[in-house]
Amino acid sequence: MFSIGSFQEVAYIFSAILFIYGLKMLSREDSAPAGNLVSSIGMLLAVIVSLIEVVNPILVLSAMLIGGLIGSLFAIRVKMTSIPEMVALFNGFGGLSSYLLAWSELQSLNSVNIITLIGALTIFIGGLTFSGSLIAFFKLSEYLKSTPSFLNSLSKYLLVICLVYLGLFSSYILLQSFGISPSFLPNFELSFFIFLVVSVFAGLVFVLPIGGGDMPVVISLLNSLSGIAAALAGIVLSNTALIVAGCLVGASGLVLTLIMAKSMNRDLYNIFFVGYKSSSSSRGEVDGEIRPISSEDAYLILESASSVLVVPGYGMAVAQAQHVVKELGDLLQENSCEVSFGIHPVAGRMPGHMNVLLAEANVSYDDLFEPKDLNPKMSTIDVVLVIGANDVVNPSATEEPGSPIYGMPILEVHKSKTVIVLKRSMSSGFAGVQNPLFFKENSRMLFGDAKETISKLVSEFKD
Amino acid sequence: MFSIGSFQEVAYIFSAILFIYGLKMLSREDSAPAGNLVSSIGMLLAVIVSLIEVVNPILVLSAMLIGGLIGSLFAIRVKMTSIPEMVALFNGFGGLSSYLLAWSELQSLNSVNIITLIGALTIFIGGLTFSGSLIAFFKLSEYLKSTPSFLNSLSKYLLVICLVYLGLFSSYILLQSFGISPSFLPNFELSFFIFLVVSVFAGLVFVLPIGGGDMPVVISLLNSLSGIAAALAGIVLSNTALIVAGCLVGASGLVLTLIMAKSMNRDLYNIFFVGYKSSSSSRGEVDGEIRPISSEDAYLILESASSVLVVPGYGMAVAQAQHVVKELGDLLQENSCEVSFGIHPVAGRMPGHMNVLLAEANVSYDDLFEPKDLNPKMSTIDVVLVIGANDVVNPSATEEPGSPIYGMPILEVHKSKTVIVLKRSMSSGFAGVQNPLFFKENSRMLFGDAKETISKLVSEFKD
Amino acid sequence: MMEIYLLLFFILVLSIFLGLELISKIPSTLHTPLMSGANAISGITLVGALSLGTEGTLQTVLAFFAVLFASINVFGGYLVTNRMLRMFRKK
Amino acid sequence: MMEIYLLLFFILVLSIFLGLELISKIPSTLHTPLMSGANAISGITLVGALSLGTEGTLQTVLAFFAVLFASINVFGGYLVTNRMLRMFRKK
Amino acid sequence: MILGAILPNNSGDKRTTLHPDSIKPILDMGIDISFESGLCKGINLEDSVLENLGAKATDRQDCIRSSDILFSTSPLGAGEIKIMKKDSFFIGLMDPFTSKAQFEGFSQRGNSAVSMEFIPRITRAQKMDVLSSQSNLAGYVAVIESAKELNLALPMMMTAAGTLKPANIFVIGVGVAGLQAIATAKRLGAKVEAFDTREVVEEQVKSLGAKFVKIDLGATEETTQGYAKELTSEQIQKQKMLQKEVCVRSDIVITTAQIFGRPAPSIIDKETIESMKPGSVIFDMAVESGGNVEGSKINQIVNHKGVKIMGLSNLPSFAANHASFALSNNLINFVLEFYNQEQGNLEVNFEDEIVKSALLVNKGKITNEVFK
Amino acid sequence: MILGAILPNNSGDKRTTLHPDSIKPILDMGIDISFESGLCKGINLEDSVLENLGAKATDRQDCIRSSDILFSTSPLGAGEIKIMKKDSFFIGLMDPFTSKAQFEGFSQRGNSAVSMEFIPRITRAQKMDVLSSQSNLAGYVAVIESAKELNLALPMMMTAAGTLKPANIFVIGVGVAGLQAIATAKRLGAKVEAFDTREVVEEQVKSLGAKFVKIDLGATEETTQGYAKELTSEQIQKQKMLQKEVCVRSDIVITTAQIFGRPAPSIIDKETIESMKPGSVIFDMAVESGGNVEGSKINQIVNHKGVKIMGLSNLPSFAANHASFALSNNLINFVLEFYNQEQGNLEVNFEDEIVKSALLVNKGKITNEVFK
Ligand SMILES: NC(=O)c1ccc[n+]([C@@H]2O[C@H](COP(=O)([O-])OP(=O)(O)OC[C@H]3O[C@@H](n4cnc5c(N)ncnc54)[C@H](OP(=O)(O)O)[C@@H]3O)[C@@H](O)[C@H]2O)c1
Ligand SMILES: NC(=O)c1ccc[n+]([C@@H]2O[C@H](COP(=O)([O-])OP(=O)(O)OC[C@H]3O[C@@H](n4cnc5c(N)ncnc54)[C@H](OP(=O)(O)O)[C@@H]3O)[C@@H](O)[C@H]2O)c1
Ligand SMILES: NC(=O)c1ccc[n+]([C@@H]2O[C@H](COP(=O)([O-])OP(=O)(O)OC[C@H]3O[C@@H](n4cnc5c(N)ncnc54)[C@H](O)[C@@H]3O)[C@@H](O)[C@H]2O)c1
Ligand SMILES: NC(=O)c1ccc[n+]([C@@H]2O[C@H](COP(=O)([O-])OP(=O)(O)OC[C@H]3O[C@@H](n4cnc5c(N)ncnc54)[C@H](O)[C@@H]3O)[C@@H](O)[C@H]2O)c1
Repeated sequence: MFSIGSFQEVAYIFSAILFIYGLKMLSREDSAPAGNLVSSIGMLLAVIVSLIEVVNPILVLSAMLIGGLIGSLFAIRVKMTSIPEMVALFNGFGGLSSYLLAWSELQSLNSVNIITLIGALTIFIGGLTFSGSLIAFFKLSEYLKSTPSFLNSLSKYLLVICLVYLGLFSSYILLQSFGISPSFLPNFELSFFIFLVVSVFAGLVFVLPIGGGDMPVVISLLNSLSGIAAALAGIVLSNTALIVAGCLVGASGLVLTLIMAKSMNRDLYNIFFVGYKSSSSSRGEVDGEIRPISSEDAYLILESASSVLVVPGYGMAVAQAQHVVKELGDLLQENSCEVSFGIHPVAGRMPGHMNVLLAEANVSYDDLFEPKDLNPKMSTIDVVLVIGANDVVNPSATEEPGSPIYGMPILEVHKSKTVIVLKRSMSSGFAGVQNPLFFKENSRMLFGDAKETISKLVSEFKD
Repeated sequence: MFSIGSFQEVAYIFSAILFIYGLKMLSREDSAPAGNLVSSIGMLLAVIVSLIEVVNPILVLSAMLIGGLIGSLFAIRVKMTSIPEMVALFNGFGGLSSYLLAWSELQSLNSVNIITLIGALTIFIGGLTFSGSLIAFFKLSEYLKSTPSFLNSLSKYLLVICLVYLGLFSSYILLQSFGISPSFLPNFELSFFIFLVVSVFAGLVFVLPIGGGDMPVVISLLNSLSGIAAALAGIVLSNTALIVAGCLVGASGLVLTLIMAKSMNRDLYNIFFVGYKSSSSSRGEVDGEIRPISSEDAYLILESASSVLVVPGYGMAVAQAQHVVKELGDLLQENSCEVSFGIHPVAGRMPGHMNVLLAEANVSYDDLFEPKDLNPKMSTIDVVLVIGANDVVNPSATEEPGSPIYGMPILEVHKSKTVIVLKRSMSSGFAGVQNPLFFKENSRMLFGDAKETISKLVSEFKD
Repeated sequence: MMEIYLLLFFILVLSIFLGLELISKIPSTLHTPLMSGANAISGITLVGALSLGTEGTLQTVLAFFAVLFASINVFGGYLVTNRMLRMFRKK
Repeated sequence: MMEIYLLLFFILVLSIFLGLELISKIPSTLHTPLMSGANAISGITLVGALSLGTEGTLQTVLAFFAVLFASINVFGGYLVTNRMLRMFRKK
Repeated sequence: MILGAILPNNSGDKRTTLHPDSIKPILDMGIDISFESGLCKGINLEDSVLENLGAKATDRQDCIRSSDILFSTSPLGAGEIKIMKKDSFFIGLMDPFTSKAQFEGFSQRGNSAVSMEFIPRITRAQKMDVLSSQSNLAGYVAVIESAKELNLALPMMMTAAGTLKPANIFVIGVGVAGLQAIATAKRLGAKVEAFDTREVVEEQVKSLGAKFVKIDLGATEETTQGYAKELTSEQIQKQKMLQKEVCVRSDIVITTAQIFGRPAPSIIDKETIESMKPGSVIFDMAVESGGNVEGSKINQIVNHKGVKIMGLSNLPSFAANHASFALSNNLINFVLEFYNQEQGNLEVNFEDEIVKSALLVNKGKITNEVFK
Repeated sequence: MILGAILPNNSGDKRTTLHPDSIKPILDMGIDISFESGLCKGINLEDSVLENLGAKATDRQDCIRSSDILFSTSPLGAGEIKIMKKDSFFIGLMDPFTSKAQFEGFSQRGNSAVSMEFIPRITRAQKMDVLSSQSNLAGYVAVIESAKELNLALPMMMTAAGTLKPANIFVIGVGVAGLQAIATAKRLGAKVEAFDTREVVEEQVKSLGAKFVKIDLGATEETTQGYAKELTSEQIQKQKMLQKEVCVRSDIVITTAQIFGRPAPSIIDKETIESMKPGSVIFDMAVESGGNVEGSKINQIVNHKGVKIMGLSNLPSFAANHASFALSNNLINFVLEFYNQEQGNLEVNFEDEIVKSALLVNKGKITNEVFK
């Protein structure tokens, strides 16, 4: 009663379940190693049942053997520091495999129909993933350093051309499937061949202009794409294992990409379309624009910081946020991040105002530092968290001789890598002057009552 | 190229997406009303495309009209206080519908095969859901008050008999599908008829013995079952809409059931198998068993409490948990729960020990109460959170004349509805005596360092 | 034939996992509305009931009542959920 | 035929939703391992590649390399992920 | 049945044994109260306050003569014991180790005497534990008084005029008083370190957020009541040496080291004092039982090379109102525990651990071995 | 260039204008320091401490005679002004409203004088703001001193001997001193309420976790410097009345109400005092400028019907070490701000807001309208 096909199908269902569990486990620190194992068992199961009705066992097995050997060697030999580029490379091979698979399948199809279209999409995404990953690999391993900037702007146009060709070819297929033979492209064989080349070329021009610092996000995106390619290939082959596993990777990979981009305080648009601009050294232009940020994004920035300076001001006192500030500090510390507190002598409204509050919250005196200790090493600090302080971090005190606060020594937080400012609005502090810090390129405004905002951050940290 | 069938299929995919979003939105306070709307649009879509190829439109439409009218009238007329029983009733009708559907389908099947088996399962679950929900409805609306206890224990056996018949009938079908006609049951028609009755009877004996207080959990479980019945019916009819929607309800309903049971501090085993025993008035038998609890479960209990008393002791001081305790208190208060602190005169290791710590954490003096104020109203308090206190809540001080602490006035927390005790182990306090409180039926032990445990609770509260 | 059932079964499994992931934490105020809303969705049997054949009397009667009761579940379920949720909003 | 494709599409949609729900918060230390682990899973194309026909030379070559590269992805991916995770465990 | 209360014969003691806020339960029991006129003047209250509650003001002699139970914070003179009512109870602070004469008086008269210093440290007796309730306030007072004498503010303040460093406070001996001193100093923002010979104390010190100084003295002991046992002279020597470096970095040193029934150990010597910063303060809380600090004098602030050695006595009396409230609650709790309302007398049950320990003289018979 | 510092002529003031921890920047600038012998004895330090850093001890006359800049915490006598070096600067606390005679002296000699009381309250000048740095410590001292005098412990303690209620403290006037008083009292666990006529203060009070008492007095004003303006007599009357009920429930009342350059308003009268609980404490921080409390006397604790009215003066001197550190930082910051190292002199730039406000006498010319 059971055919080999249904037997395979049942096995695929099981391996899908294993993949689901595997991915879920991989996203928690304690279960991650086990998660990888579970997912690999899923893979083993799927592969074994597929081997049952292989057409050309020798060919296939030898290919698997060689591939397995190469992959394993790479994986075992690679230096720990080179792992990211290795992941990129593997990912590219995955994409290439989908590309070849769809190519082969289209080759053997005898009619042009909707499946042909899906196959074409597979080829495009697979090819793009392959070449894109290769570029990422070269960039990361520093074979490819900087791209000349004229190439960068050129790439943009080339990418558009690739996409236009994708559109043309797709409509060509659609029209053919309805029996119409359009003339805007040459005969099918030639158009298809061009398409094969264009697909690979697309990945090249897509990734080339992106700065090396953004590569991890790019790889994650390409990983998600390779999942989608697998899923589409699954449709072409009517293979549920491919569909489910591919979609899982595609969707969760997308989520991961967004999370990674946020934790680097970058948005995807920036990375892919103005990438080369902002990934070059960012000079402190004041451009009159503020950048609000959500507490989730702020969490992601803090979560991946390795040194955080907390600068409390009168706003912390008003919000009575000292206890949650202390808690946040503790959590950061547990996250193996170095936390210090920068106390400006006139922060608050009375001498020692911050000291009273932080002592109440049990912040150790040893963690409190004065501006003169902190300013020299400000540029080494990953993130400064300004909690309801304003005048005491106002760079015009040192930069604008006309300012009423000119001459006051300040905490020069604008010199750190990233500043997150917690306040309720854009209104000014005690001295009543606007604060250029808020407009610096490395500043983010986290609006809201300080206590509530920090409570949110704290809860993000605790899951 | 598109058949009506594929058109329906596409529509079903959309309505499945709407159900997914709807359910997701229903589980958050701000989006819940919109979520219900989204899910109802999904339903509308599914129903409309199904109406396209109805066999007997007049019959069907009139049935829908009547059903719709009755349902709407019930829904609009019902008093707010009677909503839970209304939900139970509707749920029962859903189960009944699956029951009838599968019956009809089995009636028209011309061979006995694996689908017949699934149909039979549908009937059993549908029937059980129907009659179970009816009982729940009657219990909640107080038509049915208490069941005589002999019936209660009888029900258990009857339920087993029902399940045995289910097993018999299933194997009967399986054997028949392989062409064997077993003789342990009468001919198919008769066995099937008995099965129809048994299915309904099963729900009756399943729900009858369960106490009224546990009804919400039961309804939630029956709701999950009705989803499963729909999904199984979907397999019988090869209808993806039923499969997906049914499974979503079945699975998420199960999760909800577990959450509800935990928030009532009951476990499912207790509800369904010893339900009648513990839902009768629970007298304070000491039975020498402690009941550990996880912080997630403790969160669920606290989340649905409307008055909480916090009793800190030396353990809070050792853990330096005062700040997180204060935070937890604030969160509970935001959750519209009344929070007070019970300070025993000798809690800690020096006079006023708790006062120092709580003042440091900014707990208002007005929230602190002495045993003499609290003891008289202890029985009205939903949850007492004992944080590292031991001797000062030890009932042997009032109950056991031989005890070394006999004669000390204590905080009589064991008289409250639920006590959650936070400590690291079962070891004793300063006085070195065992504490019978920990063994009371209304006590739960939440083991671990108090600060860590409360931090976990706090983060649960913040999502 | 077999294959279709297997695909349906695959769909069933995936939906179950999705259902399990979908809900993780619910404020206690939403327990009942969520239950009721989910209950309304389980009225999807209506869609199945609509497709029932009506050959014999028994079948006709069964189909009629299957549709009737499923309709009660669907209409009543959505409306009553809506009423409940409206009430919360006012608070 | 059509119907099977629709069911496959249904499966695709459900898997996407499941994938979106599956991961919500990841410690930054796990970003790379998770990416790499997911990447290994996407080597599932291997399963597809195994079923490719090998009629002409082109097809044979394509099939051979499809299997070869997918295998690199699968074996390399799982192993490298494992190495990374082992490293964390030591800390 | 009459309960009487008299003024202490030491005029420096402002405490009273009958605080108006605590006598209601006694009157509710049907016990009459008579008190020496001016009893509450130490806490700025007129006789009328007690009288309005139903107590009666008399003169001292009358009060002693008529009371069945007599409360006092100081031992009676021999002449006064003679005029006590027959079969009556003296209940209060007897200071039994130094005022031995009174025992003779009691045994001659055949009266009974309860020494509240001997209330055992069992859970049930905590509400009568005068030593605890008074040491507690003493710990608080010690910090306030030393903060006043120190020429620094205790908390850290980072200000425009420079960073004022927090004061370092070192508490030696962490009993009830030491703990409260730690708590109070922490509250004021000082950096607090503490040391005690009993090891259990480490956790308690940390539970108040202060730092415990580890000094290994080898085996040290504790009585069943939780009191420390005396150290050997080598141990004391070692302690002094290792303690010195902590003292040197401290602005205030508070010593509370006591051994029940024995003179306090001398643990801070001239050498240590002279190594401290000028302007520092040493507060010797054990000054009344011999002193922990070389050169400390009762009720004086000795300035030794710029270091102030404070030897104030009767510290609870500095917060006289609260101290009186706690004290009278303790005494009254004792009476309520053993008062038999039907028979109208105190029930002496020698089975009871509290009675066994605190009733030093029973109807003229000295029951405690130590004072026989 | 020589910077000199002399002892205050008020022997109660223990502060010094040259704290050893703050003079390094001055010496680094190449300025010589000469000081009156015994300058630091108030903070228990010998001359040698300063001398070891490179300063020179002289006698008072020499010091005045030789200094180009002279630091002092009290105005000079007429005879002393006469012997000042020509073109030299006096920098310090001039107490200009009460010691008017000195202006004549300066104008005759043609010297310059900077009154640190007149440092304007602008952001840049905060590091020189002596009034702030000293009021801050005064606020702390006021609480410690009143806590000492009160016969209660400030924090709440729930103990076996009964619950000791927390003390209620009411702070009137929430400037720098008032804020620090609130902070210190809160730290000690008291229940704190506060009132000020300036409305902006409400948020600041709450930012310390205390309660603000709302008393509606109609329109009240504030100068650009943040000082309060005087109230009308009806307003004062209203304030007294409404304040009374808060005083009645308070154990300690601390008043800091001051109006810059004017006598302090009298805001607590006999009636209010008499309605307070016996044993309560009123601490009048404005006693030096006329007093907020009826009957308060400088440097005395007046006992008015059981209520202690404390009128201590020169409070910062009670924490003399920290006060000196802050004070000398303030003065030195002033010098550093205006010292021209190349020319070796103080640069008087009348464009500068700080100079404009604080330099009361410029080369013999009185520049401030008020003192002409
Ligand atoms: N320390 C002293 O002795 C003393 C004495 C008097 C004056 N001052 C002056 O006070 C100032 C102190 O500087 P600072 O940086 O501490 O304070 P600040 O400049 O006054 O700024 C405080 C900031 O906190 C924000 N804030 C207020 N409430 C908040 C809440 N609940 N949650 C989040 N943010 C909140 C406000 O912005 P939003 O309104 O947008 O939230 C405001 O910009 C200096 O100018 C100093 O000269 C100091
Ligand atoms: N207040 C006073 O003046 C004074 C003075 C001296 C003695 N005493 C005596 O001290 C006792 C006070 O009673 P109490 O109920 O406050 O304390 P307790 O009876 O001593 O009990 C404290 C409990 O806290 C738990 N604990 C310790 N560290 C913890 C941590 N980090 N996290 C969670 N739990 C922790 C311990 O259990 P685990 O080890 O299992 O965690 C212990 O059972 C009374 O017997 C009293 O007579 C009081
Ligand atoms: N019922 C009760 O359970 C109860 C009541 C009150 C106190 N207690 C306990 O009794 C113990 C004693 O309290 P106390 O205040 O009466 O003690 P105490 O006044 O007798 O002595 C004060 C402290 O000095 C310490 N000490 C003695 N010699 C020392 C030395 N050479 N160096 C340093 N420290 C030295 C002692 O260990 C003690 O902690 C405490 O642990 C307290 O918690 C228990
Ligand atoms: N650079 C700066 O930015 C700076 C520096 C120091 C102080 N300040 C601000 O200046 C203000 C004044 O501080 P101060 O300490 O010098 O004040 P102060 O000593 O002159 O007066 C003390 C307080 O008494 C109040 N007061 C006056 N009359 C009163 C009455 N009838 N009832 C109640 N209160 C009355 C005043 O409003 C003031 O708050 C404060 O707001 C302070 O924050 C600003």
